[in-house]
Amino acid sequence: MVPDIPRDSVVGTDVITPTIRIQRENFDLATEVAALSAGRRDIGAVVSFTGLCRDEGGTLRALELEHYPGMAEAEIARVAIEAATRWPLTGLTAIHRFGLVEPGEQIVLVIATSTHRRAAFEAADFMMDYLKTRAPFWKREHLADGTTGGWVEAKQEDDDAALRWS
Amino acid sequence: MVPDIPRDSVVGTDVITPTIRIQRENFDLATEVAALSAGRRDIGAVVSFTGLCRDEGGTLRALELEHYPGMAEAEIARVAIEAATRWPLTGLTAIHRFGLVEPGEQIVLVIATSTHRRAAFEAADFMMDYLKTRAPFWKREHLADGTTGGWVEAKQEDDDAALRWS
Amino acid sequence: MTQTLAEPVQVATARSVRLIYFAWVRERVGLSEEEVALPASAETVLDVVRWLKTRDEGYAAAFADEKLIRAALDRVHAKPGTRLGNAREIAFFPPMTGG
Amino acid sequence: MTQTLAEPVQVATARSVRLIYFAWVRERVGLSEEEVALPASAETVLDVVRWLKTRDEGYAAAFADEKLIRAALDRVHAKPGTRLGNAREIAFFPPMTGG
Repeated sequence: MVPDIPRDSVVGTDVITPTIRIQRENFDLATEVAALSAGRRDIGAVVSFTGLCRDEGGTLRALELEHYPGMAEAEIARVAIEAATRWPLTGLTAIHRFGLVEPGEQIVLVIATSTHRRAAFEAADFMMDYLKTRAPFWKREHLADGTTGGWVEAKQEDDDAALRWS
Repeated sequence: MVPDIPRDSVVGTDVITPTIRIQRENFDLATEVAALSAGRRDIGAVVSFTGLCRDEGGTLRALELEHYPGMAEAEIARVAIEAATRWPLTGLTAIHRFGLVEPGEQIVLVIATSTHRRAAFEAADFMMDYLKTRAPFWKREHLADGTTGGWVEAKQEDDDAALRWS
Repeated sequence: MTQTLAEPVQVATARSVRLIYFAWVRERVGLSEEEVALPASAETVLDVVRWLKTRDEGYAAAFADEKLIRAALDRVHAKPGTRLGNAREIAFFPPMTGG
Repeated sequence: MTQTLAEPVQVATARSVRLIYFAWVRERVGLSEEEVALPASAETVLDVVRWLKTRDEGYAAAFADEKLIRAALDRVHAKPGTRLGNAREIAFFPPMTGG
């Protein structure tokens, strides 16, 4: 019989491989959580962030998400690897949609899993701050009155939030 | 025709009613997220925390969760109302199981939704810190070797984490 | 401030309360709950703890380390110095480990 | 430190690179991407921005507020002062608004 190696000792030394996807299609939170946790017994905490399109008090018909196809996945992967290096994670998933998204629909998903809750919370929070400020995506508003509104402006508060981690 | 009132203006003034459940049965993340967000177009951020039972490197067979039935729901509701007062939330759910839970199974769930991500992250984080230190639950270990281990000791780091919010 | 002449009425009447125990406090006491007549001298949570310790070895073991004892009055967290007031249910338990 | 006698070889050769534009930078320039011969004098990201501004009114409008322009060299974020090196693809865009 080969003795079981406690999983914790493996997790402590190996850096996990994050799952990164840039896609037009919707995604499913439960499916993605299951992909990280099914069959495992060493995970204590799963933190998920789902970003949704808001209707802005009824004025918005849709958001158009433009991205830099060659760079978006590489940049998110870079940030994910940094998160997996800073926190002892057992898994990390980041999915970002592009194209037209309507109010109530999902835009972005981050899931971080760890043995302990603080690592999972902080890694998910960190990922979202960096997705907001460093992932090459741009949002344009399509308004309920049929016109195309302007490009959404970057927020100073997002830059400030990202600075918390440096 | 009655004019639509933009939902944002309602959210800003009303405090939401949190969903609190203390139960022996398992729960389903996707169902609980849908209960908070289905049909709504004013939510920008959904943060979920799921706490799972770990096998502690193969030594643990199950956790036994004892609770104070008369107090657990009331105490979690108190903390949830505080969260809903401190942050502009559109929804808040907290579910905590009792009884015997095996490694890989879910123990606790917190979901916070808001127009903006910082409120959702902070409210979920706050809820978990307070669930750890103020909700009347106690964990006892049942070991893989068939014996009943001791009661899990409270961690100083959990008390410290809860102090971040005061 | 001068003492009022009338003696407080509750001096002679032992109050009846329900005590509830959880986790290792419950195991050491050997009971989940009990109805007791508190001595009139018990005015705070800590007074009740100290009185319980005198009852037998099980109670003495359960409450030996007072810093590890948490309490709730009528299902609301209380501190050692919290006055009992009209509480009908007093619970004692170790630091909580939920979540 | 003394100057080496040999002149750098690239002085006379205009470099050919692909420029890519996104969001309102793309709209104002009127192109998604283009292949251009950079002047040999363009050594940094900011040099390219300033050269592009001289090309026509669309570029001038796109790059008018230099503080709002972000850039990437071969798909990696770059600052105004970052040297072009051997970059084959230079992208210009507004501050990002993903997430």
